[in-house]
Amino acid sequence: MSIIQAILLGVIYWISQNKVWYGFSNMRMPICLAPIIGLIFGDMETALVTGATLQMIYIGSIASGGNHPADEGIAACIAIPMAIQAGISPEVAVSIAVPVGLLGTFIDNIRKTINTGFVHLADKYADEGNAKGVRRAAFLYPLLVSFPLRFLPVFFASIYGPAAVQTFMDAVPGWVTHGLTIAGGILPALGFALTMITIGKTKYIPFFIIGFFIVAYSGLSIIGVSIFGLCIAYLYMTSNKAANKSQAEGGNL
Amino acid sequence: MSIIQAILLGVIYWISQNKVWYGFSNMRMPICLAPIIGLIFGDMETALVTGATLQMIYIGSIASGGNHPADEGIAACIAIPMAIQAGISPEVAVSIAVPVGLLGTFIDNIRKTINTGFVHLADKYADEGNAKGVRRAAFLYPLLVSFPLRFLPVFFASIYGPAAVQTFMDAVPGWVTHGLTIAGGILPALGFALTMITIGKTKYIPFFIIGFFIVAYSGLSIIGVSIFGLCIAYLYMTSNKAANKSQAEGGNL
Amino acid sequence: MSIIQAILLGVIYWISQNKVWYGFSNMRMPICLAPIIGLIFGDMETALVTGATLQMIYIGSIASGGNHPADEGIAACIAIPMAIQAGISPEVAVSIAVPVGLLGTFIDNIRKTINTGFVHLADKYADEGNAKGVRRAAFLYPLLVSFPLRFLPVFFASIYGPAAVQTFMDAVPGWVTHGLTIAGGILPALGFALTMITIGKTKYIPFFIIGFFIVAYSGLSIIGVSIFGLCIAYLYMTSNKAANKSQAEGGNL
Amino acid sequence: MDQVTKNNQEKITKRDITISWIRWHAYAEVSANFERLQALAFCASMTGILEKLYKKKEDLSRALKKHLTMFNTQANWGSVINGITIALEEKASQETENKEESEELITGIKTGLMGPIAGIGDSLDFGTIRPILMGISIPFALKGSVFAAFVPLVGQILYMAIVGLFMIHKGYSTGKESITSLLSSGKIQQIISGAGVLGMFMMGALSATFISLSTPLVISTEGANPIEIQSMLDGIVPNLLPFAVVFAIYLYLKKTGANYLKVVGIVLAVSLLGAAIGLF
Amino acid sequence: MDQVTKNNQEKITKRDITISWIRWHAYAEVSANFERLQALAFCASMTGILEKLYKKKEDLSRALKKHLTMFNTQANWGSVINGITIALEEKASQETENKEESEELITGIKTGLMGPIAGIGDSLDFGTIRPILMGISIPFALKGSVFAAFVPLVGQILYMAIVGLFMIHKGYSTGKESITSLLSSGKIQQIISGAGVLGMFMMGALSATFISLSTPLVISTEGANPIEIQSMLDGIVPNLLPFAVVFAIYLYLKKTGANYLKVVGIVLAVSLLGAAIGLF
Amino acid sequence: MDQVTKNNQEKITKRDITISWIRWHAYAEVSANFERLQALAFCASMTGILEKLYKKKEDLSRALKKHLTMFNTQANWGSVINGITIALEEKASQETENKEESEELITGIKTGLMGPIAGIGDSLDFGTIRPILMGISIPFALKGSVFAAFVPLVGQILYMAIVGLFMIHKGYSTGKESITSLLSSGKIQQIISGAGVLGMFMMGALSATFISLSTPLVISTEGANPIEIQSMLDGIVPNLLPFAVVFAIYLYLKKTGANYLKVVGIVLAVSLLGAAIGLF
Ligand SMILES: OC[C@H]1O[C@H](O)[C@@H](O)[C@@H](O)[C@@H]1O
Ligand SMILES: OC[C@H]1O[C@H](O)[C@@H](O)[C@@H](O)[C@@H]1O
Ligand SMILES: OC[C@H]1O[C@H](O)[C@@H](O)[C@@H](O)[C@@H]1O
Repeated sequence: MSIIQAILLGVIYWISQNKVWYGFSNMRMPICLAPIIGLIFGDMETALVTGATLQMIYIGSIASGGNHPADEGIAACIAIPMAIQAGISPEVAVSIAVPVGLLGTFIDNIRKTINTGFVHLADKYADEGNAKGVRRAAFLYPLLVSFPLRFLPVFFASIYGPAAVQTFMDAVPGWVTHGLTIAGGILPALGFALTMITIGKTKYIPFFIIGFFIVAYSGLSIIGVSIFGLCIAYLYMTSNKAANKSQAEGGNL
Repeated sequence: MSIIQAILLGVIYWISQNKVWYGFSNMRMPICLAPIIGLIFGDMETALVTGATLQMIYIGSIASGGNHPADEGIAACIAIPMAIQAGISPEVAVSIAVPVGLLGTFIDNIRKTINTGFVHLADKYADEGNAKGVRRAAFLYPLLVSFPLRFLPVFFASIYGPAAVQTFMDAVPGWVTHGLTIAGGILPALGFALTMITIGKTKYIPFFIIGFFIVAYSGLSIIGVSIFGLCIAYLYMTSNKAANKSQAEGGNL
Repeated sequence: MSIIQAILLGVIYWISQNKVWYGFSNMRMPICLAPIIGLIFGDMETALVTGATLQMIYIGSIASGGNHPADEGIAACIAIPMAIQAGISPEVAVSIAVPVGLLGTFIDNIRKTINTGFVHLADKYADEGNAKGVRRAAFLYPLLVSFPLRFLPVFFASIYGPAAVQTFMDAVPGWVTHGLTIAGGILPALGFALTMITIGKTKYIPFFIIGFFIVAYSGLSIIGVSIFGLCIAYLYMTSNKAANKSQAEGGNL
Repeated sequence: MDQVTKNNQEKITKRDITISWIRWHAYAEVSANFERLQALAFCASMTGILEKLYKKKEDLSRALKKHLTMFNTQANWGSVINGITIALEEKASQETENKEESEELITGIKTGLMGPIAGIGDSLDFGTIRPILMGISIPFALKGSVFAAFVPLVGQILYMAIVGLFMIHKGYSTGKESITSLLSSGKIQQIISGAGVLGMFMMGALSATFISLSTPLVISTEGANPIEIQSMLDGIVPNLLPFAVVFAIYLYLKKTGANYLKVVGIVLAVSLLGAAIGLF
Repeated sequence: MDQVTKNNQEKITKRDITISWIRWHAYAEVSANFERLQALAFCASMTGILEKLYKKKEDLSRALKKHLTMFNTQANWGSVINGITIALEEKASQETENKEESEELITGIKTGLMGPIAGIGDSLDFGTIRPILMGISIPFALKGSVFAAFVPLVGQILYMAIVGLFMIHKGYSTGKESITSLLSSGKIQQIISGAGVLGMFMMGALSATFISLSTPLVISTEGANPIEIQSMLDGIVPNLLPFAVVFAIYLYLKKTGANYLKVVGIVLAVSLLGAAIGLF
Repeated sequence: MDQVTKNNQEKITKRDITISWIRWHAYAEVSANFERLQALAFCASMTGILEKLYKKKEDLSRALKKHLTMFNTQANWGSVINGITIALEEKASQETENKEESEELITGIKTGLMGPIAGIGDSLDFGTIRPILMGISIPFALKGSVFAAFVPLVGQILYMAIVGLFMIHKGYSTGKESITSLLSSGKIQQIISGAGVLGMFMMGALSATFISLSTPLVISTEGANPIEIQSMLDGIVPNLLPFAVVFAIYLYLKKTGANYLKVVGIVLAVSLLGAAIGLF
């Protein structure tokens, strides 16, 4: 793999995983990175097959509350070039890359820890009434700081090739990757819990429970269950309107 | 087939499809026409088997808002005599008659268009305070006008026999019968939509959606779903009573 | 079987079925009686196997409103010793004992009829302000009176052995045992109906119907359905709070 | 003079109400039309009553015209509306003031009840009882039992006579005795709302059961597996097309003000066109 | 003189409450009877408390009689009712006026809570926990584990001691500290209503789970396929017979005023008869 | 002097709002952090607006600080919050009294909406639309269609631009025209409550769908059949572990005040430990 290809790959990963633009939220997905990587390495077919295969694993990946169960982006940036260059079959490439994706969540956690510093910086700028400073703290600095975090792992993995990745992954004990898989299954809970906290009303928790167990018992899809959710919320709203109103009227006396 | 039989058949169809008495709503159903036609043609067994076979197709037929997805009556008046007289097997007779039933809905639409005239006539009678006139416009005239509409097709089909029906149906292109089947599947929607309109309250639409998707997802029967519907409606009513009452009390101040 | 064993068995049955302590409610269950009877008769293994086999029949036994669909205790006190002593296989012992369990409900009904007398006695004591008397009427007398009722059948069944039980059961016509099985299936209804009566509010009956048919249609377990029940009750409570409150406020003016 | 009017007026008897029901059951479907559906039938079924109540031509004329506005319900259970209306008319005819108000009230209750009762009645009589009855009688009829073949018809005639007569008399007595208290307590409003919720709910259930529409469309790009549009739609939400259809018609009717015939035409045209080009 | 009464009165201690609970748990089922179910047990469990609170014979007598009215609940969770009642009695005994009012209040709360708690407690302890516990221990017992066979009994004794003691003390402290505020805010009413809804709902769920009744009847006309009544009923609505039975009994009890023994008799008679003639 | 301030102030244009949206969409995830999540992004996206509205340094500083409090939502649908906030800030900046009150109002609406919209937006965009889109494009991509592979990305960019721009402008116009009437009628409160109910419900649905945890534990006593803990748990209630996990985290966050990073650490530690000892 040429250095230029490795650099391009690192940059692509940096852009996609940082969601430089909210509409890019899908860019880190293997199926979206696949055609780009296919272009860089000149083998579209292998890229697409590997990307699509990898994508299936992440099709239900959801990152509420800024919380990634796994880093699909790094998995894609490892697996696809590997399949193209080392002639490894897509399935094997995927099986190597998925654990890397689990490790990848650490990068995001480091990033969000560092970013905490920029909030405090912004506090200072705000104190000074320095709007430009606030903007720099919100965009430029985080992007720059995250560059080495995002760029280097992919860059080096590309340079040293599948063998290095394989050696690295072999060094990781089995229980660690298994543990990370478990963590990947649990982490979405953190995002959902955070959203529950921000919704704020304890008295709505029965709705959470209803939503949860309707799905748990019936296996309804999210879209299916959301139809009923919409109706329930609407009815709750309108029935409470009546109550609220009369309360208001009653209270105003 | 004797002319008398053909006349009897036409009259029977005219009575049944005009619901001269609301309690006759089932009379147009093949299973109800079967024993009558069996009597006329003197072959009860074939009549019953053909009628019951045909009935299965229309067992879920519903005509809300005065809207027929198909004309089961004409289908029965074609298929049953055909099976008896031409010795065609019930299944074949049914397969010829069902498309005729689809065409039959046109007759009803013509009737309801013509009837519009009688409403305007009734407007005039009402102006004059002529109650008897109103009654005539409501019963006598529509029945008379519908006579040729209902009588003639069945009468002629009977006279000219299965071959004529077959020739007629062969002349109808396949996409037309297929299209009419589609229309037969859609038309009940018109009746339901009309009833929704007459119920009138937009804010009840969530209940429509809930009812729809409970059935769509669970496959519950109408009676099953109506148990839940009853309970929901009752609870809505009583909970709103409280709210209404307090609103009233609040408002009365 | 020694007389001492028979006496012990009779006493055990008396204690367990009288629920001398509410926490003993499970004691009458075959699986709980099994180790005790195993000790008395010195064959723990057979006792446990027979008890567990018999238990499976009563796993869903529920006695609301003081109403037993069957007497598991007497069934256990007949079947387990029979299996141990007569060398009858557990399955056969169970098949003999279950009808006895059905007959056993009569004992409980006699007991509760007799107990009615003690309530009237307590009325008298209460009139006199005699608290001790009330306590005696509530505990001592019912326990004593029930002793022969509970003790004797089991004692004699033990003394005269499997053959006697078999003879007795053979004398009971088939339609009687079948009828008692039917009654055992119906009797829980009485307990549930009584609880509905004590809940008292006719306007909650839709909730009964909802609970019933959710289970009837979905086959949800009691714990599963109770999750939804809890949420529904909570929402009903809180939504009615609003309404009640405003009603109160409205009404207080 | 008021006295005179009153004395002139005849009393409504049980027989009058039964006759009104007979007329209603005879006329209900016979004069069905695209413009005002059962309006003519309803009005005509009230004629006997109105002739008794309004002795002056102009009063009778006014009353008749009032009942010629759009009406549609399920005629069996709907008999209760006739009963209530008779009671209200009787009361209104005795009033000398607030005429307008009670006319509005009558129309309000009629239109408030007709929709919900249509929804409930159709579900019960045609969505539930009829299929059950036929499900039972078909196997017997197939075996040649004439008796079984007569059950659905004779059963319905009897059933509807019992229900209908009960409902119209019940409606009348309820209306007569307690309409004032019903109205002041808001109970009528509550009944209309409860029935409306149930009716709407049942319309949803009937729609999901009885409307059928699906597409045979398949997308096949070269090389790729062909994708069936219908199974894709089913993957999103079952019965999506029927749902879309009923809502489309509902919104159209709502917007254009119940241009019923036109919808029939459009449905036919779209169905035929769709069938011709292979869309359905 | 009021002063005297008050000074005479002893304080209710934690120990008194615990003793009351012990009595309640011992008596609850022992004196069960067809007339007033657990009334005697409830009254007897209150005796210690009432003796302390009412030093005059006539007061004590009046209090005892008050608690001999029909009572039935699930005794484990129902302990909370004992706790609340103790607190209310303590307060009532200190009052010199409005005696009647507070007596009514006590009876009101008792009868308001007993039903809902019976429903909830039965579902939880006997409908859920017991089958789960047994489901776990049966396979072990079949393999001969004595330990497993003891789990359901020992587990229940401990569980009910913990729950029961907690509930009675909790009931007392809630009653003592906040009953006044609870009552004025309508919260008690709200709790009773919420518990009632849940209890009713659970009764439905238990009924569908634990009542069993079906018919082997078959209609066979000559020639025709035999029709199984049960599968016809299932086609209409599942569990129709159990539903009918529980409602029939409910309505009967409601009408005749809980003539419990008679219902037992009728059920037996009908079952035996039904079995004899092949109806069930 | 008030006059001066007012005159000094520039008008908010459509362009300003669009720029604010561009910033919001660019910053939203870039500065995500464990302490205040999207607070910095929200504040920075408001800078252009605030600079226009607050000409005095101290006012600007105060406004900036106000928007640096904890914020998190789903950025796409969340654009509506930016729109509303802009409108409210515009109005607040013109006020000379009740400053505190309107600041509280702004924060109240922001925090009231952010949660519900996060729940709804995540469900819709990431729980529904994304899997559907990918489910469609994967089979084509497997067959080598470059076009299909680009659909999810390009589709999302366009979709989010349309939705986001619409929402921010809609939020602004709604806020500007009717915020006063909205507030006085309690409608905003009602919208927040309805959205909250839906959001909470969807969080439940997402939790049941996307959290996965099970245990391979097996209890095997000698002689007895081995008992799988997981199937025992499933027998009690499906998805019990995921349910427990999300509630444990929720309660922990609630108690410790959103110590987010710590939870990440605990989850990792517990997962690794559990994996090492064979618990999961
Ligand atoms: O959960 C709301 C929101 O939280 C974070 O900001 C991110 O994870 C977003 O992707 C998500 O939509
Ligand atoms: O939908 C209500 C009603 O509408 C029309 O009047 C007819 O189709 C009836 O059969 C139907 O019951
Ligand atoms: O139903 C409530 C209650 O009723 C009776 O008192 C007994 O059957 C108890 O076991 C039961 O819990």
